[in-house]
Amino acid sequence: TVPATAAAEPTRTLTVFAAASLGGTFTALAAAFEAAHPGVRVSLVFDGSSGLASQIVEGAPADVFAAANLVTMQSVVDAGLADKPETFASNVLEIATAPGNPAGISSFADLADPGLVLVVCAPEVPCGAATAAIETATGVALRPASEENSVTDVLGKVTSGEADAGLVYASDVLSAGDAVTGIPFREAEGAVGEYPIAALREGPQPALAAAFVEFILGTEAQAQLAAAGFRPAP
Amino acid sequence: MSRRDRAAGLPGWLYVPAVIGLLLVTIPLLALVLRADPARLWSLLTLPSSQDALWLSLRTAAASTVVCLVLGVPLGLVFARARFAGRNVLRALVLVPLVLPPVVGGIALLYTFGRRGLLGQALDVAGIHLPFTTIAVVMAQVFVSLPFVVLGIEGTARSAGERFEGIAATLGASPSRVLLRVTLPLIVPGLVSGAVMAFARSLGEFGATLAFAGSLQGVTRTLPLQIYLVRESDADAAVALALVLIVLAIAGVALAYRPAPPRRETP
Amino acid sequence: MSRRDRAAGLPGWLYVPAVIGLLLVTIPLLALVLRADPARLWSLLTLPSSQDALWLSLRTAAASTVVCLVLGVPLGLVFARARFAGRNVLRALVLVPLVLPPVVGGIALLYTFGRRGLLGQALDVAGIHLPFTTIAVVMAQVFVSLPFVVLGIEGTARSAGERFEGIAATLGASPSRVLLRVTLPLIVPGLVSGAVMAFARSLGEFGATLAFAGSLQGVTRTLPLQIYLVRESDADAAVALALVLIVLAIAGVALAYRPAPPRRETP
Amino acid sequence: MIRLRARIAARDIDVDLTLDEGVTTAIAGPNGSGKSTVLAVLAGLLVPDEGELVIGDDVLMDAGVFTAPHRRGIVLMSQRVLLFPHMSVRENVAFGPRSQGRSRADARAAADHWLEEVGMTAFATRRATALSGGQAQRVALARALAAEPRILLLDEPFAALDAASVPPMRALLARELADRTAVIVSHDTADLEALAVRTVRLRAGRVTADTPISPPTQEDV
Amino acid sequence: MIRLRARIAARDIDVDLTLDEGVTTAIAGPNGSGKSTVLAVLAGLLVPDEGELVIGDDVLMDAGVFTAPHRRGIVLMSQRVLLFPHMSVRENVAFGPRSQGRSRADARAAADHWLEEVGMTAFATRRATALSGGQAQRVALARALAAEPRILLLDEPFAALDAASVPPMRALLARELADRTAVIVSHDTADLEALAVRTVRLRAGRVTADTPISPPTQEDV
Ligand SMILES: Nc1ncnc2c1ncn2[C@@H]1O[C@H](COP(=O)(O)OP(=O)(O)OP(=O)(O)O)[C@@H](O)[C@H]1O
Ligand SMILES: Nc1ncnc2c1ncn2[C@@H]1O[C@H](COP(=O)(O)OP(=O)(O)OP(=O)(O)O)[C@@H](O)[C@H]1O
Ligand SMILES: [Mg+2]
Ligand SMILES: [Mg+2]
Repeated sequence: TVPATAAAEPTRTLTVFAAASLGGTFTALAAAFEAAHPGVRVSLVFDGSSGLASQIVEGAPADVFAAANLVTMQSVVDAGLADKPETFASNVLEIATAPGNPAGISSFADLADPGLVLVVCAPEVPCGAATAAIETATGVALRPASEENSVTDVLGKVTSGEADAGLVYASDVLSAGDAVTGIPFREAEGAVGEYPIAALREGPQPALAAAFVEFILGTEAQAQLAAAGFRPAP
Repeated sequence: MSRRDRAAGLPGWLYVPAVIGLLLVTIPLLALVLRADPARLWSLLTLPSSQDALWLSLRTAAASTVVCLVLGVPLGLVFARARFAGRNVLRALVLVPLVLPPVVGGIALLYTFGRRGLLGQALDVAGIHLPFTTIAVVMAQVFVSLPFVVLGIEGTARSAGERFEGIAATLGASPSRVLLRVTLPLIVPGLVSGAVMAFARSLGEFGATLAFAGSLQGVTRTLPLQIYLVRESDADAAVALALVLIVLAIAGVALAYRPAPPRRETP
Repeated sequence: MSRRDRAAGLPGWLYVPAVIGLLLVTIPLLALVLRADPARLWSLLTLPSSQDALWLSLRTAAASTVVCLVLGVPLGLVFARARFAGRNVLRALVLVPLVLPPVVGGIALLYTFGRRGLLGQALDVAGIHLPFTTIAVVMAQVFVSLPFVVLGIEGTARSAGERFEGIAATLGASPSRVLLRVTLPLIVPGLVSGAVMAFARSLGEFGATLAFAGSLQGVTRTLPLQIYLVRESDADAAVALALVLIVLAIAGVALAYRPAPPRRETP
Repeated sequence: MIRLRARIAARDIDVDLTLDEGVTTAIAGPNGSGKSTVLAVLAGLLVPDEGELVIGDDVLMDAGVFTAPHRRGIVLMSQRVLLFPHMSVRENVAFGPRSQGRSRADARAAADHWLEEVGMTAFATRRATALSGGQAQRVALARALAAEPRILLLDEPFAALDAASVPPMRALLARELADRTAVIVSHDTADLEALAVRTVRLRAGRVTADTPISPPTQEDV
Repeated sequence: MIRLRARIAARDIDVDLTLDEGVTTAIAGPNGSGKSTVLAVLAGLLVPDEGELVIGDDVLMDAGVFTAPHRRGIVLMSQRVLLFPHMSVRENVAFGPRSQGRSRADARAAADHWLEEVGMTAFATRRATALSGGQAQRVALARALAAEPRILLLDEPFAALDAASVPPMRALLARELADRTAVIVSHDTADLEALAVRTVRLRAGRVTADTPISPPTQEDV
């Protein structure tokens, strides 16, 4: 049964491509956006930033792209499909351990303990690039058991008890809930990750896309991002 | 009848590797089941997103199984029967999707049917946009599943041999009739196992779908994509959803795949 | 000899779906090749990370093919020959890895052999740690590839029949001898195609490896994992690396998989 | 007149023979002399390295021509019985008529007629794999006759029959082969005398003799 | 003495017969009377619904006992020739001796001996699938004899042989079957007279007669 209002105001669908690590937060934000815009349905697609970028370049019908790093966003800009991306959030690394931190880790240097099973992100992905930057800055050489392709894979190893510690973003620690304990560390400030967002040129709903970008940059969304462990744009 | 079994005569030691193989597959499944929370399973199943994904998965996997049979059976038969130069290379090409990481397969499809793709540009002009549609899901599944059908059919057709086909031809049967009434019935075991493999592989397909079809609820987000998505935020929920897939697969395969009992001929 | 081909007698219309099937697989491969930059390919190949990944992939895929044959051939024969209750359900269980999204398969392995897993706790006490080792890579590959071997062997063994085995037994051959000298030689086509499928699937395995074994250069990062990783920063490089995998697979399959010509018997 | 010339190096066979139309010719010779090979070439199931086959004015095979088996109107009852294992006995026999476009009911009636002729009516619904050696051979004979071929090739059609069954089957064939072009291979000279007007003798893949036999009469049987 | 009792409902077979040790017994009867079935039960390739098989004091089969075929010392030369298609002719014949633990050289010598006896020496290295019907049957006979069984079962061993070859093969068998326990099925009464001392007659799966034949002499052949 179709509500009477639907006839007057046909449903419009806004398609948002967002980095996988934004999953939980953007799902909540999309609901808020839908509430503020009757007749709009936000369809979310989450994947690694680079996968989404290549789909956009190959013609995916996306309206908005929110990436987990600036380089990937630049590839979409270079393809002429977006201009003026805006950074809407940033993120710093934290150490994730089993609940209660049984290994008693308190600093970045502790991660170099050879008896510790450590997993990190590979340098090719944003969290791994940050890890590598901190290693260089501090001179601490980590010996990880695995360099994972994504934050999810790092968290998977920690929550299953396979690894004693992992390096992920603060927002990831928060979204993992009770499954891990997060340990912030001072050196993380040296490698802040930035999240850009842009409305896409060839998207089917340009006006709505612009509205969504504006919404994400607005105070309500920023508050929710902060609650999810993200920091404001630097 | 146990006496007959002893007459069938597999050596006893053969059961040692057989049971190890069985355990290697079944114990991890057991471990999954033990970790899953039945209460969550139910609440997950009642979510519209799960139901959309499940329904989409069943529809697309069924469609791609049909397409795989329609295209793969002829191709397997051609490889088995026709003699032509370059056959080994062509066969190797057909097997490539097996070896390709599925996401690369998806990229290849995007490079072919995407807006800037090899055929996509022409299709675009004709107003046909395949990527990010349900059809793209089926295409991705067919791409990764077709080799199983081709290989299975070729093998069965070879071992069935051509003797009966020759006799049928002398009785006046045209090639089409020989195919439909003799060849296909004789390779039914290969058809069934090919269909089962294609259906199972399609049901589990993830990487190529994500890359080529994207992940839109109700349109292209099949159950494996849903599992992947859920896993980002909640690994336990992902496992519970995967169990749905497993139960589905076991039920389907146990029902569909009942090979005929062996013919008992007097020697 | 073209005359003989006409005698082999496939109906002409059969080539239509066969060619469509062939194109569906080969055009995307062509699209990949066209996008790749040969110069980059060479420079990528000379990177130590690529070479490590390539070499690790070849070693682990070869090892898992052997394991798949050692475990899968007996299991397939048991399914084909032995009659016991619950066979259909067991067979369906063995097929589950086909349908499982590989990453869930990896999680299942972690739940089994991980430090806190079903068997892993006992293994841990014995000082055996499987995750993050090359052995874990092989286990993940075996888990996803075994079903192909089992299904292929069962099908071929069924269609080969038991007549020759009975005759061999009356000549005094023990079950082991019948197996080695009669059954196995008669199912060579199934063995070869099972091995090819297992090798190809192992070479392309990604999700289960990542979830169970992790990703460390030279130890657990196989070529597909390397491709994924490279893709995060450079999609073109990933395609170029995938081409290496394709060339490897085509070469391997074209060389290994040369089915025997059909026997030409006078009817 | 039918002229066959065929050379197959792999089998050391090089034959050149003629068959008369409208009568039955016997092919005789020791084991391995090439009898089954000649029949397979006639039926189009084996392509010689080089050769020709001409029936009347009709060139079925030569350097550039090859008529497919199903267009020849030549039916082979082969030495190995080869009933279709996935069909019932009746479906096996009805296969020829069905293939020639006859209706389902028609083909079934034909099958039942020929099963009756060979005494296998009681087995019509049996799976073709669940027969004794002699029963299977009768069904194969019925299947070949039901196809009503222009030329009928019979390779040892009685080899598996019990002694008491041979005379009635021979009588059946004598009746059916009258006025038909046929070739029969048999090791039993009684068969040849009862059924054929001429014998072509093979040895080691070569024709060694071509001798007339007195025409069969009903009394011989 | 050998006692066989077997009931197979699906084939409407219910036989109860005895065979003497050290001599050859013939089993005769029309097509479909159960001859091949009886041999398959003796060899252990077919398990009856109910029955027993006792050789001397040795119970090979009854309600709770089943001796596997390879432990019976009973070799079946079946009606369908069934040479191992993946082996050469020589390997086929050597298979029995090798299975009984004889050395490779020994088995090869035995194979060559028996191939010589059946006149197939020239074909030793040929693939077993590339033989004519009669050639294949000779090889099957050689394979059965080379296994030197305690009991030899022969199902229509001469069905595919040319007329000239039957007498020498019959003579070979007469020599080899002397003092051996054997069962022969044949539609040719000349075979039975030459080789067997007794005939068990079957009809519709039941034993109808059990009659002695005058013992074979060399002159008969
Ligand atoms: N597939 C094959 N490859 C090579 N040679 C073969 C093949 N089949 C048969 N031959 C040989 O060709 C010759 C002719 O065989 P064919 O079957 O025509 O003999 P035949 O006259 O029918 O004998 P039989 O009376 O034993 O049936 C034989 O010497 C045989 O060994
Ligand atoms: N697989 C089967 N299933 C059911 N019945 C069968 C099967 N095989 C044979 N029979 C039947 O069992 C009976 C005995 O067959 P068997 O092969 O023993 O006969 P036979 O005496 O050897 O005949 P022949 O002289 O024709 O070889 C026949 O009536 C036959 O139809
Ligand atoms: Mg012949
Ligand atoms: Mg018989």
